[in-house]
Amino acid sequence: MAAFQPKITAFVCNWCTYTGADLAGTSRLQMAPEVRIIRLPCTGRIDPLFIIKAFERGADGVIVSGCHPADCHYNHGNYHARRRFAIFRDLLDFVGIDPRRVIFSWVSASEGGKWRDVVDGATATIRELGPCRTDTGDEGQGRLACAS
Amino acid sequence: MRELRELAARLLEANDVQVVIGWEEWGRGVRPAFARTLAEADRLVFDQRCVHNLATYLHPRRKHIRRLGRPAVVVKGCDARAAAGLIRDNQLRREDVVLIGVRCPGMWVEGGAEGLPGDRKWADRCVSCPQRTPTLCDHLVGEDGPEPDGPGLEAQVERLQALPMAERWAFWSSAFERCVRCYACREVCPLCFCDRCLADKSVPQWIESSPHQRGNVAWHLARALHLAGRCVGCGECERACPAGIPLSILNARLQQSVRERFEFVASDDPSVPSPIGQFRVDDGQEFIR
Amino acid sequence: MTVISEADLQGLAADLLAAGSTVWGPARVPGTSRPGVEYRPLREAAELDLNAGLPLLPLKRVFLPPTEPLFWWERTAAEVRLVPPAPPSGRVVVIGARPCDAAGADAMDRVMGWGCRDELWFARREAATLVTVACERPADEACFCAEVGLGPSHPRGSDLLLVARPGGYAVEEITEKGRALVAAYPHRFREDERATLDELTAAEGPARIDLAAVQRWLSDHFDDETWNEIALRCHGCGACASVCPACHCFDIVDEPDSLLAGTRRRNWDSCQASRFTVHASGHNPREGQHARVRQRVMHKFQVFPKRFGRVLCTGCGRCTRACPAGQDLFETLTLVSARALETP
Amino acid sequence: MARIGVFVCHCGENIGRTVDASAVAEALRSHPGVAHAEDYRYMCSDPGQTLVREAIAANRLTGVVVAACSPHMHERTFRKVASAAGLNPFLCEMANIREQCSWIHDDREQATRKATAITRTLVEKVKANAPLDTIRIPIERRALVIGGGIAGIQAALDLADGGAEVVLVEKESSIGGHMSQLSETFPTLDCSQCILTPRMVEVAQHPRIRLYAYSEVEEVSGYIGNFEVKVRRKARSVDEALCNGCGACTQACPNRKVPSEFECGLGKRPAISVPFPQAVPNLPVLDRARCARFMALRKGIAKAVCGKCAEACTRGAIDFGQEDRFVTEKVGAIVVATGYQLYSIGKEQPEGEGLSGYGEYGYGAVPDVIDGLQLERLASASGPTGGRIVRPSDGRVPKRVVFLQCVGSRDPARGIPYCSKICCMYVAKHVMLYRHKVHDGEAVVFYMDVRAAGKGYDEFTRRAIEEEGAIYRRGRVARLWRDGEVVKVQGFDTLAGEPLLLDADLVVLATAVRPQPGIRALAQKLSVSCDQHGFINEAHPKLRPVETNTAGIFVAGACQAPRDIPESVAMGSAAAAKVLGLFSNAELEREPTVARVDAAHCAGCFLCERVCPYGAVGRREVRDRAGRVLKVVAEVNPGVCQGCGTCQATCPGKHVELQGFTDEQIYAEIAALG
Repeated sequence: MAAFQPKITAFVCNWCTYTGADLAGTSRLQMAPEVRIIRLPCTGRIDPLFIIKAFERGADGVIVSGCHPADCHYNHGNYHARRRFAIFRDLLDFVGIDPRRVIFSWVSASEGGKWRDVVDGATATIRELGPCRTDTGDEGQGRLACAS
Repeated sequence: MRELRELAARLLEANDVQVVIGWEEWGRGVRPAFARTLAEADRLVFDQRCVHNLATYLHPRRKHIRRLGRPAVVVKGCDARAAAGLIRDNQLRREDVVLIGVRCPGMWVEGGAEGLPGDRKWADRCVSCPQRTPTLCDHLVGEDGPEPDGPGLEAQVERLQALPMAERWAFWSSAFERCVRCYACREVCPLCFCDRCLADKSVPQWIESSPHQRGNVAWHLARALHLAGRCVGCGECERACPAGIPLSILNARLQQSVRERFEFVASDDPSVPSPIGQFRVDDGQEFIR
Repeated sequence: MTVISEADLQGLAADLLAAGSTVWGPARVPGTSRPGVEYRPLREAAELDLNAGLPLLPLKRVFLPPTEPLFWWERTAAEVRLVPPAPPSGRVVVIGARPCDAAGADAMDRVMGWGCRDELWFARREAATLVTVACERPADEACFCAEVGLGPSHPRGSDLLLVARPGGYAVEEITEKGRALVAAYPHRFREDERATLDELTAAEGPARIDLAAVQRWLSDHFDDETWNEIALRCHGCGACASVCPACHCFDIVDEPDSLLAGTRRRNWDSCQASRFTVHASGHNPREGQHARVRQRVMHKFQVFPKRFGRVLCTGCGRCTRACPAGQDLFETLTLVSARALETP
Repeated sequence: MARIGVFVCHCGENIGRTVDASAVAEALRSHPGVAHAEDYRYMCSDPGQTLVREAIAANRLTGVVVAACSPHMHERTFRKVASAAGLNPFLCEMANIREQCSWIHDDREQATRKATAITRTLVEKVKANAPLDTIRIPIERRALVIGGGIAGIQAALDLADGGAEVVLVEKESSIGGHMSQLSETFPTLDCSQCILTPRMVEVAQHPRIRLYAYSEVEEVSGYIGNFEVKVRRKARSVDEALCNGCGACTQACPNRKVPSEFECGLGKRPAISVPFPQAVPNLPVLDRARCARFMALRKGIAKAVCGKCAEACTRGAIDFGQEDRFVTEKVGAIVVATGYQLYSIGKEQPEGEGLSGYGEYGYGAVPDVIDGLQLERLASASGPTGGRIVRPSDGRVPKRVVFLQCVGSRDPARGIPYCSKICCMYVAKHVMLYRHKVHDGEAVVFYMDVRAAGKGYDEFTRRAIEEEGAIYRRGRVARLWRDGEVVKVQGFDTLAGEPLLLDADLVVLATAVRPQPGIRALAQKLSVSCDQHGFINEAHPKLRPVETNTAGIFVAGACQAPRDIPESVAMGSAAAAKVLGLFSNAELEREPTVARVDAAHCAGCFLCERVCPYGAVGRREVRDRAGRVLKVVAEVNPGVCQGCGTCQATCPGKHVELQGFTDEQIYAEIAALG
C-alpha cells in the first residue's frame, strides 16, 4: 500500500501568515509539501464553511492561520475569527469530527520558522489521523469510500 | 385563562391591536390561533400543551401576518427571548408589537413520567429553561406552576460528550442521515430570519442541497453555527423535524459553548448584544498555537 | 383461505434476507426525538415491528429515494463524458406496508408513467413486492383514508394484503407478484378454511367530505379569501410534503464531486418551500404562503383528479400529525366541501 | 467560456532548479478553460512582460495566471501588464510557486506536482474573477488638526504653508500645549516660550488656518477625503468678535484666588482669565465654576451679585448668557495631535485603566513633593515665582533637591510597563536649571537607567553629572515621608549596594507620560484604535508611523507614544506631508477590493455593521415606487471599506461580498484542490 499522502488546505491571511510563509521561502526553510495555501485578506474573512467545503472536497486536514492578537492588519478581524473558530471547534468535537484535523495558529510575517513548524506539525498529525472521507452514500458506484 | 381572554378582548376592543396571536383548542390538542374578534379572543387558551413559539409569526418574512395589523403575541419565557432576538437583530421594532407574557409552567410532551396526567413528561428544554417567566412583555398573566423536573438537555449533552468521539460521530451521522432537507427546522425557527438562506444559495453552493451525508453534515453544522449565541432553546426545530433529529441537543451544546466561553446566555433583554459580532481581547484561545 | 402466523411472517422476512433480498419493514429507530417506527431496510428479521401503528414517514423512499444520482459526468479539455447509474437491481420486499402507503405508490405510478416513463422509478417498483398489513383501527383521529375512497383494508397498490386474525394474518393475494411470493415460500403459509377475509371499514358514519364537490369548488375559487384564512398559521416548513406518501416533487441539481467530475442528482423538494417557484429573474409567481398552501390542496384535489381520475391523497393523516403549527388537511377539506355544498 | 492564459516563470534557477516549469505549463495546457500556457526564463523581465502582453491579445484571453513569485512581489507588475494589453487588471492572479514551493522543497517531482496544483487553483479562481474598476473618491482639500500643542502647530503650519486649508481645534483656551509651560528645553537649554510663541502667532495670523480654541471635536462622520466634523465651541462668556484682549476684565475680577491650571496649581488666577500672557488667541475665558455671579445663580440667588468684569469691559464683550455653539466643517484628512498628560501618584485613578497610585510616596499629599511640570513653572521666568526655585510649602530655597525618575513608568505593578522616554532628559535639564539658580544646592537623582539616545542627548546628561555635580544614584526610592521641615527619602543605591536615607528640601517626581483623558472617546469618534494604555495606534510601527488604520486619519506627537519636542515636530511635519500628498491628487484612487451588499437579499440584521472595524457599513432604506419604506438594508461605503471581509464571514446569508475575494472565487480555489 502506498504511503498516505495527506491533503491539507491552509486558509491564511495576506498580511501575516502569507507573508510569513513567503519568508519561510526566502529563508529556504524546507517543509512538508502537502499543504496548499489559499490566500485571504484576513482571518476575519475565513468562514467555517470554507473548512467544511475543504473537507468535502477531499482535504484530510485544514490549517487556519493569521495575525497574532493585536497585530491584525484590519485591527480586529482575527478577534472575530477567533470567536467563530472556538465555537466551530466545539461543534466539530461534539458531532464527533476529530477537531485535531483543523489546526489553528497565529503566524506573524516574521515567523517563517513557526510557519514551517505549523506545516510539518499539521502534516504529521494528519498522517497519524489518516484519511478523512465524506460520502454521498450512492450505491453501486463506489466512487467515494465510506466515512472512516 | 380568563385573565388572558379578558386582556385579549380589551386590547382588541381598544383597537390597540388588530390581532391577538395565541393558542386555541382543536382536535389534536392546541394550536396557534389568530384572534381578531371578541368571540375568537374568548377561545384562547394557555396550558402545558402550548409548545408553539408564536414569536415566529413576527418575522418580517411572515408578510401575511403583518397584513392582519398590529399584533399582540402571547409569549412564554422562550418566546419572549425569541422576540428579543428579533428586536436585537433589527427584524422587529419593539413598538410594533404588544407582548402578552404568560408565567410559563413548563411544557409537557409525549412520554410517561410520574405525577403527570396521561402519557406525558416535562419537555427537557423546559427543565433547562433559564427563565420561564418573561420580562420582555407589556402584560403578564397566568400563575406559576410547579418546577419542572427531569434530566434536562444538559444531561443529554453531557451523556454524548462523555462518549468516545467515534460513538458521537455514529450517533450524529445516523441522525443526520435521516434528514431529507425539508428545512422545516429552519422555517419554524424564530431566529432563522434570513431573506434567502445560505442553504438556498447556489452560487456558490456552500451547502449541497442533496440529502446525502455530505450535504446533511454541512447543513446541520452551518445551521447550528448560525444559531450559536442566538438560539433561545424553544425546541421548535426539533418539534418540526419530520425525521425526529434531536436538534435541541446540538443547539444546547453550542449555547453551553457561548456561555462558557463568552459568558453569554440568550435572555429576553434585546439590548444585550449576541456574542458573535463582538469579541474580547482576552477571549480564550487554548486551541490556537 | 391462506394464512400466515406472526412467527412465520418474521420467518419469511428472515428467509428473504437470507436469500439476499432487501427487506423493508416498520422498525424502531434509535436516536430520534420521537418514539415510533419507520420503514427501514431490515438488518435482521427480529427488527420487524408490526404492532407500533403507522410509521412516522411514508413508504415512498423505497421507490423514490430522497436523493439519487441520475448520472455522473467527467470533464476533460475536449469533452464531457456521462456515466449513467446502474439500474436498480435485486429483489425488494416490503413487509408491513400500510394500505395508505401502498395506495400512495400506486398514485405516483400515474405521474411517473405520464408522458415519459421514469425508468428509475418503475425499475424499483417492478423489483418490489408489497406485503401490506390492513389497519385494524385508525392510527389516530388524523386518519381519513375512508374519506378519499380508500379504507383500512383497501388493496390498491398492494401485492399481498394481510388482515390480522388471532395469532397471525389472513392473506389475500392481490397480484401475480404476491402469488409468486407465496409460491416461493410455501412453508411459511398454510391453508385454513375457517379463516375469512373480512373487509375492515372505518367505524365512522357517512362520508363527511364530497370529493366531487371539493374539486368543483376548487376549480372556481383560485382567488378566494379562504386561502388566506387557511394559510394563516402555516410556516411553510414543508414537513407535510416530506411525510406525504403521494407528494413527489423533486429538484434536479448538479454537484461537483471533484474538480472535473460530478453528479446530477434528483432530490425531494416541496411546493411549500418559499423559493420553490422562484424564477431566475427573482420573480416568484407563488409569492405568499397562501399561494403555496393553495397549490398543495389544488394539486391533490383538483389538478390530479382532473388528469388521473382520483385524488393525490390517501388519507394517512401524516401531514396533520407532522405539522408544527396545527394545519389540518381534513379540516380544510371539510370546510371546502361544506362551502361547495352551500353554494351549488 | 473562459480563456485563461497561464505563464510559468523559471525565475532563472530560482524556480527552475526544483520545479519543472515546462511540465507545469504542459499540465495546465490541457486543463479545461485554459487557452494558452507557456513557460519563460524571467517572466518579469521586459521580454517576459511583452510575451504576456502579446499572448493576451493573440489568444483573446479572459484571464491570466502568472505562476512565479509571491503576489507581494509582482502582482502589481503583472496586473499592469494585463491592463496594458486591455485586460482588466483584476483578471490577473499570481500563483506563488517560488516562495511557497520551489524554495521550500527539494524533491523535483513533488515540487513540480505541487506547483501544478497551485497554478491550477489560481486558474480556477481567476475563472470566477470579475473585472473591477478602481474606486475614485473626491477629496476635500482641507485638513482638521486636533490639538494645538507643538505637534499640532507644526502640522497646521506645514499644511497651511503647503497650500491646504486647515481647521485647528484646541480644547484649552490657548494653543501652545505643554511646551508653553516649559521653562527651557533640552538639550540646548533655549527658552521654550521664545521658540514657541512666534509659531503660535504664525498660526493665529495664517490666512489658511481657522483656529477654534476652547473647542472640542463632538462628532466625526464620513471617510477619507470626505469627513464631516462637528466642533463644539465651548462658551467663553466672552464675545470673540468684540474682545480685544485688553485684560481689563481680568484686572477687575474680585476673585483672584483660583488655582491656575497653567501654573500647575502653584499660582493663582482670577475667575476670568487668559492662561498666560502670550496666549493665542488672547481671549479670556470666564470660569463659571469659580465666578461669583454664576455661583450665586446656582445657589438660587436671582439677583446678579457681581458684574465687575462686564462693567470694566469698554467693548461690552462679556456675554454671561453665551452658550456652547456647534460648527460643522468638511475636511479631507484629520491629524490627531492631542498630546499627553502626566500620571498622578494619587489614590484616585481613572477608571478602567488598571492604574494605581504610590502609597509609599504619600499619594501626592506630601508638600514639597512636586512633579516635573511644576518644577518647570518654578524655574520659568514668567512663572509664579518669577523664576526663583522655592519650596511650595514655605517659599524657602531648597538646598537639597532629590529627583526620582521612572515614577509610574516601567512599573507594570502600577499599570504602566512602558518607558516614558523624555524623563531622563528633562531630569538632567532640571538638575542644570536648579544648579544654575542655586549654586550651593545639591541635586540627587534616583534612576533605573539613563536613556539619552538622541543628538546631543548623552553629552547633555554627562554635563549634568560632570559639570553640575548632580549625584546620580542607581536605584529606586522605597518610601518618602514628611519629617518636620524636610522630606525623608529612603532608597537604595544598587551600584554601591548601600541603603540611603536622605533629608530632602524638595522632591521632584518624573511621573509617567500618559495620553490625554478622553483619548479613547475621541478615538472611538474617529474609528481609530488605541493600545492598552490609550495611545493611538499607528498603522505600522515602522513603515507607517504617522498613519492610523483608518484611511485619512493621521497621528502626531505624544498621543501616539511618549515623544519629546523634536520628535513631535518631526511627526507633525510628517503627518502634514502625508496629508499634502493625499491632497495632491484631484481624486483618491482606491483598490476596488471592497465589500458590496446584495440589497435584494439583505435581511437588515446589521451584524456586518457591528463587526466592521472601520465603520464602513451604513444603513439605507429601500423604498417601493410609492415611496414606502420596504426594508432597511446595509450598505458599504467603498471609500471607508478596507477590504478585510469580516462582514462577509459574519453575514449569515452571505449577502455581502468582498470583491476580489468573493465566496465564488474562494469556493473555486477550494474545489480546485479536490
